[in-house]
Amino acid sequence: MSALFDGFWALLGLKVLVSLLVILNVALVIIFAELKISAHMQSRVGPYFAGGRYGWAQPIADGIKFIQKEDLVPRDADRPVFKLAPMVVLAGTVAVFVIVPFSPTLVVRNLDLGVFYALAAGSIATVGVLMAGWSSANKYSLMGGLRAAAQLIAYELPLVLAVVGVVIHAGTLSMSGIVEAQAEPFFHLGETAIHLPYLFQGQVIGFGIFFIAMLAELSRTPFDMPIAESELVMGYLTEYSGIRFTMFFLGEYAGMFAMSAIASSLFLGGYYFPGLDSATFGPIVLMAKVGLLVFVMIWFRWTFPRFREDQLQSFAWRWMVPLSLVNIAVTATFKVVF
Amino acid sequence: MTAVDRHRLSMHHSEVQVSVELQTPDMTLNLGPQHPSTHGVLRLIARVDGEVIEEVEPVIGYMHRGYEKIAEVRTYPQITALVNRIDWVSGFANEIPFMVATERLMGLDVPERAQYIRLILTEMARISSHLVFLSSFPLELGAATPLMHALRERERVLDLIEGVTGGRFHPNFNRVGGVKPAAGAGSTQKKVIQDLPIEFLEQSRQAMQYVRDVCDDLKDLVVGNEIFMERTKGIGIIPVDKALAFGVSGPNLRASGVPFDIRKTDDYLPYSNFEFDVATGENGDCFDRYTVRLEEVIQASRIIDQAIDSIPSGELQAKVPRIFKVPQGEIYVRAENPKGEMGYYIVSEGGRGPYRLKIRSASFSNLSVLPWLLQGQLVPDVIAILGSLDFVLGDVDR
Amino acid sequence: MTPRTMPGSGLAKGLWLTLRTLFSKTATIHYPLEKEVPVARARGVIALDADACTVCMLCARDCPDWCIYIEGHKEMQPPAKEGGRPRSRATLDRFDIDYALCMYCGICVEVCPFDALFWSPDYEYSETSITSLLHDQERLGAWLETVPDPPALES
Amino acid sequence: MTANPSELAERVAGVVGSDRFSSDNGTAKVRVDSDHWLEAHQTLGAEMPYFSWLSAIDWATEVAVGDPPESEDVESRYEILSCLGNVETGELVVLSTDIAKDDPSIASLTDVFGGANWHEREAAEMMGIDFVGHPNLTHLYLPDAFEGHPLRKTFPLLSRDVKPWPGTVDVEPMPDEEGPSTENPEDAG
Repeated sequence: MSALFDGFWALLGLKVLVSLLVILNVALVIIFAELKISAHMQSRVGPYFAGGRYGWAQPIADGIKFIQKEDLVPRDADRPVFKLAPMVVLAGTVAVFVIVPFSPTLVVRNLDLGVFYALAAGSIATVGVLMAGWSSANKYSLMGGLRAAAQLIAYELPLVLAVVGVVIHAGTLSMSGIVEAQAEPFFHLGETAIHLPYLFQGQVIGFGIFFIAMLAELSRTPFDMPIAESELVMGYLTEYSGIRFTMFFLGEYAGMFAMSAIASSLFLGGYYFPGLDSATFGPIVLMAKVGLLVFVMIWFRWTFPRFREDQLQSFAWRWMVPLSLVNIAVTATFKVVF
Repeated sequence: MTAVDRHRLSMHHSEVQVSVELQTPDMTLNLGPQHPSTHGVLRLIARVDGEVIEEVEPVIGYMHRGYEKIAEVRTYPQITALVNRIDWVSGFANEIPFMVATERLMGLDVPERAQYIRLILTEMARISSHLVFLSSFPLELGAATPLMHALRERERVLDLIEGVTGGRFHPNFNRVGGVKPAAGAGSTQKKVIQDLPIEFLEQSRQAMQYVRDVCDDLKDLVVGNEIFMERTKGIGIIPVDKALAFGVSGPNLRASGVPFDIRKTDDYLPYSNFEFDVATGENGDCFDRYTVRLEEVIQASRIIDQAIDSIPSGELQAKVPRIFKVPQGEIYVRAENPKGEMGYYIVSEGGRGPYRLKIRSASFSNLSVLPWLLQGQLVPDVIAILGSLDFVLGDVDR
Repeated sequence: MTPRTMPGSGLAKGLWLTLRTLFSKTATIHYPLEKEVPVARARGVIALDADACTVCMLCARDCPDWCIYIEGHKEMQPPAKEGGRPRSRATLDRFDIDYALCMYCGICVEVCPFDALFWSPDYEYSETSITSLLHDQERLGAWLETVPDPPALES
Repeated sequence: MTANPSELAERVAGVVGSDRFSSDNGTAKVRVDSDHWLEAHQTLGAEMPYFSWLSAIDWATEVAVGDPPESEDVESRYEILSCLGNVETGELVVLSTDIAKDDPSIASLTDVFGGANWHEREAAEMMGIDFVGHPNLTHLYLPDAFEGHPLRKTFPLLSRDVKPWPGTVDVEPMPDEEGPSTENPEDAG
């Protein structure tokens, strides 16, 4: 036994278990936040009874309900693909967390190519969505899956290009490196060192593009066309039920967490906050920043209607891509000049 | 020219070649009868090329209740209870043309106070119906919040309607000759003349203010929203000549720029006593259909405010026997309902019930333009167009 | 046409509105805990005053849905005055309203010439079985105490 | 305000070339020959482009449901009605024609008014009228397999047959006074 615990595999197992628990619990919290915030934005109260007070146990109760439901697979579905799809989505989302630095030391794996890895792993989920849409043997699912694929292609590019500005600034592709670079004082105002995250170091446009592209990647309103319940019933999720639906559901919210964590690290200084010890308060600082971004995403969702698929495409190619290229050019120029 | 040809013509040359090379067999997409956006049980059989609609065939009748047949075995008072179930979102307004038609056949003079009460409640029904549209249309486009904001204020209006009539959706408050009379001939105090309850006028005034406030909110939340404009401007344009030939009426027609309002042209209720504007659009697209209804809510609240100020006192009922027969004759009376022109063609052969009752409902004609309108549109636009026509399946199928 | 505004200002207005609503009071009424009092005229359920009923069948006959079931028989009663003729009186055996069919139009209440039927605003009588929606004479009579007094009127 | 209905009826009758018009109860109604049905609409369409509705009446002396007509000399026929209007003046006129019961067919208006499509389909399935030239005269409301034409007066209303009218279960009349009627007013009229 002890040999096992000392081993590499045991440590890995422990890391995976803890990360999974943390990620899924945070996803539940985000689900609950969405329920409550959306309700109050509509003068409702939302969940109220589950768990005794404020309905805090609602996501858990929902989860238990979903698990009890029958796991239906359509007769004409491509069974292996259909069954695999939710796992791909969840796995792809969870995989992103490998490189998210919660504090200078609390990181699963500080990869040198962290940013590259994160963007690559983040798009695995979309493959899962396409799998779900294709395998369901349902026209609505198929259209939802195709929309998701088109959306991925359109928005992966500005997403990557927006990050390039930050990478140029930091001079590294490592996530921890980028956060550390933001912890360096930007300039000195007399005696005091002024720390600024990249958002305020001229990456406003970069952050804007990244955030919008992130919404599109996550299929959040105003870019939720792959689900678009008023058009495509439930899009690629139409045929899913029970535990597999839950996995998609958790995956969506874990994805929000993951992308927000990346955005926080890249643009908002990650675990670093001036005056707070990163080693101790790092995770809290990061979670606060993630919370802020998640709130904005929820806020957008419950305020805006959705775009049309072709409008989204033209928005991506006509505005986002050129803008992000301009952003790179400007950033690079400044980097060279100063 | 088929829809595909039209679509192709509108494309650039290089695009044409691509689409020819990628010619794929068309897919039949079944929207409904169980679909989140069909407002009940409308079914659209659409032949789609990708997301472009080539041809669409609406299938209705899932809610056909055969009111025209049932009306032949019902008495006039019983039909009153039926007709407010045709367009259940504005139940009260449905009763008016039927009542007016019956009264004209019988040659009755309705007391002025009853007419004012009818008018106030009709406009309240209009507000509640339009608020449902104003809130559910953004929902079709993916915005859920306007729904709750508008329904919150609609609840006040429904409470007022319920306070007077006893029913939120199905008031059944009009009687031939006026509004609900003293029930029965008994002497018990529990059944009294159903005049307006106390404080109704004051509460209405307050509710109208809330309604105008929520209209301002909707202007911020929906009309001014760039994404909403992007989704609705230039989408689903109904030109005037098509609208007329298909019998499109009400706000849908006015959105196309025709200032046709039966409240102004006919005299079924004393609308000529009040000042109000007929809201019209310019382009006849989904955006105009939204803003026209938004403006109509504000105008309706204006009418109600004026009616509250000037409501006369007096009788609520003309003298009508409990069991009555309607003289022989034929009549068509139409009214400006929230959805459009609602009319009843009554053929009376002197019985207690009509010999034939033709119900001209607005949604039926408004919806009949769909096969023409949806050709060449995208699937997401289909949803937007469907929503913007503001139909109720009960009003389509009757 | 609306005047040209700054791009994004429409989005910002909407965001501001939802944010404002987020921190304002909710409109929800917590139903089982607190109950909205229905208006006095609300057509919730029909109450029967069986003593006033003369089995005249007017309600059952005018009902558009034929959802009222009445049975009665004639009883001979002792004469009111000494030496008078014995009177016959109709007695109610059965008075059922099938709320699964009822469309709450209120015609029966209106046509009743002896004030035996009343509207009560009570609404909490949903059932898990459709047959339980058939309210018999006793159950209809029990609703009588929920009938409100006539409210004041605007004149 | 709407024009005087009698003047309107007279004017429209002049336009469509008919001398039978009425304006009872304020409803302007012009009768045309069934041969001129399409032509009348084409002519009037220029002046009254708003197509409100189209329907039919089954005039019959013997009816399966409801009350028979009071006047006994009713000629057995189908009457087709259509309602046209002008949205600028608010004028409204009902055109009507008769077709024989043994050959219930008439020209379709779908070429003149697109909106006639659904109205004619409705009249066709409900009354069994054949609209010649209609592109798609299939059932609109009813299932495809439905037989019969429900709005014909000969078509019984099943719900009234399967359940007895509650008024027939009645108390005996009071002695010395007339008890409540046991007669169904819907049968008797």
